Amino acid sequence: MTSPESHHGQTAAALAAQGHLEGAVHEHPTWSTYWKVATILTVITVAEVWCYYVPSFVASVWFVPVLLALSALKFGIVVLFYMHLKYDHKLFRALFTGPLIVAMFTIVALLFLFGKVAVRLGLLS
Amino acid sequence: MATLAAPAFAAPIERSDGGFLSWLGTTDHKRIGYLYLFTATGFLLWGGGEAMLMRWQLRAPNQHFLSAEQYNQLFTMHGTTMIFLVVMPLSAAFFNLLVPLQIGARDVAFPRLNAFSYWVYLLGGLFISVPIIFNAGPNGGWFGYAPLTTTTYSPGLNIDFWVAGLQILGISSLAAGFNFITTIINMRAPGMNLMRMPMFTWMAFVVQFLIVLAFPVITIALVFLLFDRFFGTNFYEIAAGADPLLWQHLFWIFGHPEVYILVLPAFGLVSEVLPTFSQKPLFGYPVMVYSGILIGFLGFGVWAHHMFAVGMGPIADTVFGVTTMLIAIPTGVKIFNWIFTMWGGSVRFTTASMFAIGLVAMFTIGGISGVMHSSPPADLQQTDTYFVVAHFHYVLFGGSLMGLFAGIYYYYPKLTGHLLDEGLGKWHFWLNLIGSNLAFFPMHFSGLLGMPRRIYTYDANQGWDTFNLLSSIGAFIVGFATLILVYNMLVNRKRGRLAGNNPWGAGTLEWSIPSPPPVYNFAEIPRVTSRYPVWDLTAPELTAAVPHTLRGDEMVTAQVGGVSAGQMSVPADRRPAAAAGAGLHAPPARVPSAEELGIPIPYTTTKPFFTALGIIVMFGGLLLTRMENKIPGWAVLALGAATLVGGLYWWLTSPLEPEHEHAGAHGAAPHHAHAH
Amino acid sequence: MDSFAMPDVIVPAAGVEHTYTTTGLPHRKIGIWAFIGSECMLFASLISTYLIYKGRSVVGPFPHEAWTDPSTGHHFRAILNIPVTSASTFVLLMSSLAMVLALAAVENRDKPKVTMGEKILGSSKLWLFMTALLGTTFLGFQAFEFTSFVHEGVSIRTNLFGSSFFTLTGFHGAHVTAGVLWLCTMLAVDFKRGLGPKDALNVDIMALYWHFVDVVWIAIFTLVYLIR
Amino acid sequence: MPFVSRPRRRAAAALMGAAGVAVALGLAACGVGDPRTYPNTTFAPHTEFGRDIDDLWNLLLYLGTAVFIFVETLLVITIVRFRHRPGAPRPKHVHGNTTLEILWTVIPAVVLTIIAVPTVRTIFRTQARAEPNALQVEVYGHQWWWEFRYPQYGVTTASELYMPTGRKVNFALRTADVLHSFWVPELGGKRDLISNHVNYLWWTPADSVAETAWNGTCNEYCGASHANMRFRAFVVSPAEFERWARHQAAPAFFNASAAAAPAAPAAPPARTSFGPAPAAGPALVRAVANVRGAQPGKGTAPAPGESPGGSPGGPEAMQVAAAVADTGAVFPRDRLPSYVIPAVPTPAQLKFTPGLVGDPARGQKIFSGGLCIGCHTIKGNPMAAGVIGPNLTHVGSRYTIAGSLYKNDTDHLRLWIKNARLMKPGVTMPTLGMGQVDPQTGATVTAATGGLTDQQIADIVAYLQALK
Repeated sequence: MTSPESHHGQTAAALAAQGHLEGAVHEHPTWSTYWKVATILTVITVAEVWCYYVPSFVASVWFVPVLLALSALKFGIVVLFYMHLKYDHKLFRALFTGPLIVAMFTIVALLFLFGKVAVRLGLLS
Repeated sequence: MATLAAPAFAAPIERSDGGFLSWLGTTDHKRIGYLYLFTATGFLLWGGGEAMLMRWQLRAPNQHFLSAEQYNQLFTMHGTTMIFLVVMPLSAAFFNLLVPLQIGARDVAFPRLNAFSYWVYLLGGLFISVPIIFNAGPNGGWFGYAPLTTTTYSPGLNIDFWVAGLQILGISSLAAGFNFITTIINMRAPGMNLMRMPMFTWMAFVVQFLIVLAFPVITIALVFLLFDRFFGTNFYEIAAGADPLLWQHLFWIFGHPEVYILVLPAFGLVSEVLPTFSQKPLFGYPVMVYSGILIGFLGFGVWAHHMFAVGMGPIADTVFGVTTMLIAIPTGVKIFNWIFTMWGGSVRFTTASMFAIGLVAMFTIGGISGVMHSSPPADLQQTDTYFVVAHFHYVLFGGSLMGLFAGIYYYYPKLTGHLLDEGLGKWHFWLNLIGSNLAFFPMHFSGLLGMPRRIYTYDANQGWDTFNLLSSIGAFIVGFATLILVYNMLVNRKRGRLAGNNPWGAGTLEWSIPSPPPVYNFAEIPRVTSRYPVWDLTAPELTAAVPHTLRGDEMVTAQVGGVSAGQMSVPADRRPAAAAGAGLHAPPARVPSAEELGIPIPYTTTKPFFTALGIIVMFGGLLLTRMENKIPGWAVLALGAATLVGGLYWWLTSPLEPEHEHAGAHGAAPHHAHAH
Repeated sequence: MDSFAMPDVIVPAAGVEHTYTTTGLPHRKIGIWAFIGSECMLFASLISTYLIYKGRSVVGPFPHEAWTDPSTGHHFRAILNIPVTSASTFVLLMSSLAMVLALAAVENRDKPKVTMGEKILGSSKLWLFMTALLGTTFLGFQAFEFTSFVHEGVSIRTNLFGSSFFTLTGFHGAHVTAGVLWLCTMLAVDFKRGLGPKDALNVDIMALYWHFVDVVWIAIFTLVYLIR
Repeated sequence: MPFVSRPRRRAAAALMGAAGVAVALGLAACGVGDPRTYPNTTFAPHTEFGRDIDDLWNLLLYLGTAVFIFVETLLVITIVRFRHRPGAPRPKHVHGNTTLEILWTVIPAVVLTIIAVPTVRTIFRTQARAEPNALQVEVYGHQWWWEFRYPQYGVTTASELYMPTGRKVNFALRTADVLHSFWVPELGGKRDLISNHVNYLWWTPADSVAETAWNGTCNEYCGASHANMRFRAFVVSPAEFERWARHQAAPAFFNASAAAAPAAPAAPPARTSFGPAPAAGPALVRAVANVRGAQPGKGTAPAPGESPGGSPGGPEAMQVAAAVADTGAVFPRDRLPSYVIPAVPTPAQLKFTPGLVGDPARGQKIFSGGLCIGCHTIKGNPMAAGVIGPNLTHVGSRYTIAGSLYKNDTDHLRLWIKNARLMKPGVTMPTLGMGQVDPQTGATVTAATGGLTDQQIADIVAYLQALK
């Protein structure tokens, strides 16, 4: 049998020939990226809590959308940088975003269904 | 050309080696598939027996063969058993047996996790099934609607067994789901592109995603119910302002994908059987793939069609009605593609193909009645009547089970090396077809003529007597037919005619290796050139139009670990048409062992079994805490937790298989899945 | 090539051995991502339930509003403690930072480290420890929160808010606890034999789990605590 | 050649089988709209709601049958025509046909659109708000019986629903315990009763159906006796309905002036209100008991027609009540369809002493002094104000008891009181017959637990039957 090295090499070659390694580029973010991300996350968190303590903002129509957007931003940053989805194989992106979409859809649908019940009863009674 | 997987007509490996402990500790996907198959068949008899008792009660009005309580436990357990302990595990049997063989792998990605799934299933199945013997069986329906299932209305242990049992079974399905997702993504042989995967593997792939996305939802719904029952939370407590629709929505967010979890594997099996017995590739393969994915995806957007009568309002009714109708389109596409697979073919009527054709015919009826209650106003006259019972029995019996029966007749020789008896098989098929139609077709009428579901008795003079009598007669015919199947399976397990590698002249990868396959499946990982690689070899002139890379574009290395793996031989009578249905008695030839070939095989280990046992003991302890004296309960719970943690620790810290002969490769390739 | 006209078996793939994987990716990393996808649905169900039951409790206390019990006259203030939770949120975010640094340190163990900064950043033991410590701190905050809530009159049995709140945050807390135990095991291995690039996969999988638990908290913090 | 004939025989058998199914289907289909044979049929709707659904159903049935015949025929043709013939060449490998595949995607889509459009229109039409002047009926589901309240008439009754023809009936559906589902197949689609929700459903019984009765059922599994949770729906002319309602609204007395009724309706409510009674519960029982304690002397039984107190109809209603006590302001017995008369047998082991004659006056005393009043209300008997069980005002005017499980006659009523739990599994109504074994608890009923002798039961039955 051939040596492990050449085996590995052959396998990789065979894979590359089929385009399997496409998207599997494994460039890692650097330490400084991690620190920058942490700073951004902290800033966003501070902004969120600050929003909470501004009564006029809490009362405005923007309160909920802004908070949702900020938390989605944080969510995305952690997933992309700390969980390396930005750099990792596209397969992982698919494995995560697919279920995430179904989950978000389910939450939204459920909230619609339960909110809707109250409205409908109001119409009918 | 020298390297061979194995000789064509190896003598079947008789599974006498190792005895009980080898089964308890097996991590071989084929053996686990075997265990799944026979356990699920046992539960099929159990759940079928429950149906027989119910049909005896309902054969005529105002019968008292069963009490209300007994009947309610029976219909609850009939549903629970058939869904969670029969159809899902029968599908799991085929996932286990077939997925690695069809994609050219030596096992699943996590063999021990696979064993764990099976043991959790077996023990959880016993946990949930046995109480009915003691008249303490679950009695809230398989759907378990709150608040009936809360302690206010169901104070006994009945519902506790159900809640805990379903949690346990969910663990089994989820573990298997992660396992097969990884297996199918990552263990396909070179050349096995996604669009070359056999349709069964494709449907299995879709189903695993449905499982891992749907089961967490029922897990949470059950956790709420468990907390309500054991810790006094308020999730379904009406006085606290709870909304019973929360349970219904969570349940059906799981429950509808579950329907596709039950039926897609059968679709996959039929998509294997029909091409083989038509001697023609599956018609419209890409469309079949996309329709399967679409069914799975849309399956998450239709759940509330189980709830058209709860008063969701016109907008929700409209949305869910329309999405439900949409799902009929990919389903219809599948039906037509199956028919056109046979069109222009050379259709041989073996038991397997007859069951597959039976699925096409019966599922069509279930699909049409499904469209009938996708229309919410029409559904208001149909829901919770026997019309719905008729509908889902056409889907789950005429669909899932007939597909799985087709799979059993088709793949039993691959699993055991022995063919099932075709004569008995045809008795089974015809009795099954006649019996199931006699049982389920009249239910359309009894339902639309006003008979509610889940009633243990009905009054005379309601116009339901004849239909119920017909249903009962049909049910007993089906029961008898099922006994024929089980007899056939048991008798021919070791004594049936020898199958040979490819008794049906099929085209997919699993038929290129001996039956039963050697423990390592493939002596060398094969290179796949098309959707029907075996047909590429046996009838290259016919497969020219199949999208595939040409054979011979690949360097062919010589020996397997320096061992001659056997001889190639293609007897003239091995051409599929001639071989059909004829058991081929082959001269015994030796299949080289894994050691000879230098293939590492996972150790036999009972750690997954004990880990699974720990989970069951934990839930048993939880139920014991309902006693006056809570100490024994908590003690048993702690014992179970200790077994679980200990089992897991030893499992995760012990190696899966002997170090590979190229141990050095591990360091170089850290991605090799070594643990599990 | 032998003498038979028609080959019997599929052509084996050249040079493909036992450790072959289709994508070149490790099994377990695919497995953990599938698991994380599944967990999305788990927490989606929990979060949906909390939001559906928000404002439906028939008795207080309530998360964001004060409440006076009409039968006893007892006054309850709004239950949620935003400053404390903001702090614990920050702690969990920082634990994610420590986690990525730990992974980087494991992956780069064999790289030469010269400066003090490089040595600190390259210490997997330090960052694993920090992650576990911050995780434990988060759990401490949660224990404080739970006990003070119970003290103030909300338990898991009190009302729909109590049931859904404690179950949601409790499930999250259980995930953090499992993560801390995992981290401690990994730390023990690090102390025993040192973690290097060949362990990077194991640490990576643990890190993915840990970050996922963090992003779930990001959602919970906004949806449960901040949005009134 | 035997090898050829086998598949052909099988194909022929398959065709014969399919034809047989089709014939059976056709024969059965001819009769399913006939309510005489199939009294709970959904194919002969009698309301606009039912007709809307039936129109949709016909569309679904015709399209569904067409698809069924098309697909199954295609399937049979395929397997017959392309069956394996020995010696035939291997078939050509065809992988697909884009045109065909588009075709069988588009055609079902068109068919579904044909279904979807009327579906959506029907959804919005049938779920529109009911007219404000509709007859309001509040439906309460209980384990395992139905309570119907008519707030516009001050009527509360159980198991028997009366509706006038030609007037829209708006049901407000609530449950007192677990989920139920309200269904009269002949009238329209069902609607679930959901805890902490109120659901609505409306329909208008057509003019053409005056004076008939149908069966109703519970369709959501609700526990042990789910199968026994039935009711009767009577459709009568508007005039008859008014008579019935006024009669039901009036207090109920038995026609026995000689009997010293201990509790005259001394303080009847000024307006017969059937407000949120379930919440009142035991407090109401106590209140009634106090009333009796405060007015011990007023024991004169009012003569028929003289009953004091008010009802929505005032004195006029009282006269009606008096009149109908004998004439029966209820659905005429001789016109009852056979299918609404329960044929449920009583448990064989449950026997009643033959030959006993009940005394309604004694029965009223036993009723008013026993366990009965803890659960049952009788307007006209201020002692009886329980709200757990069915309202028994005018129970004598009903045709069925126990969730329409049994006929409301002397024999069934006696056995019911003697051991209800043996007659209907799981019920709250306790086993009361002396010496009877309670099937739920296994305990034997004694005097200490409130057991009743057969004579006492006969008396109670006489009293209840007098409450026409």
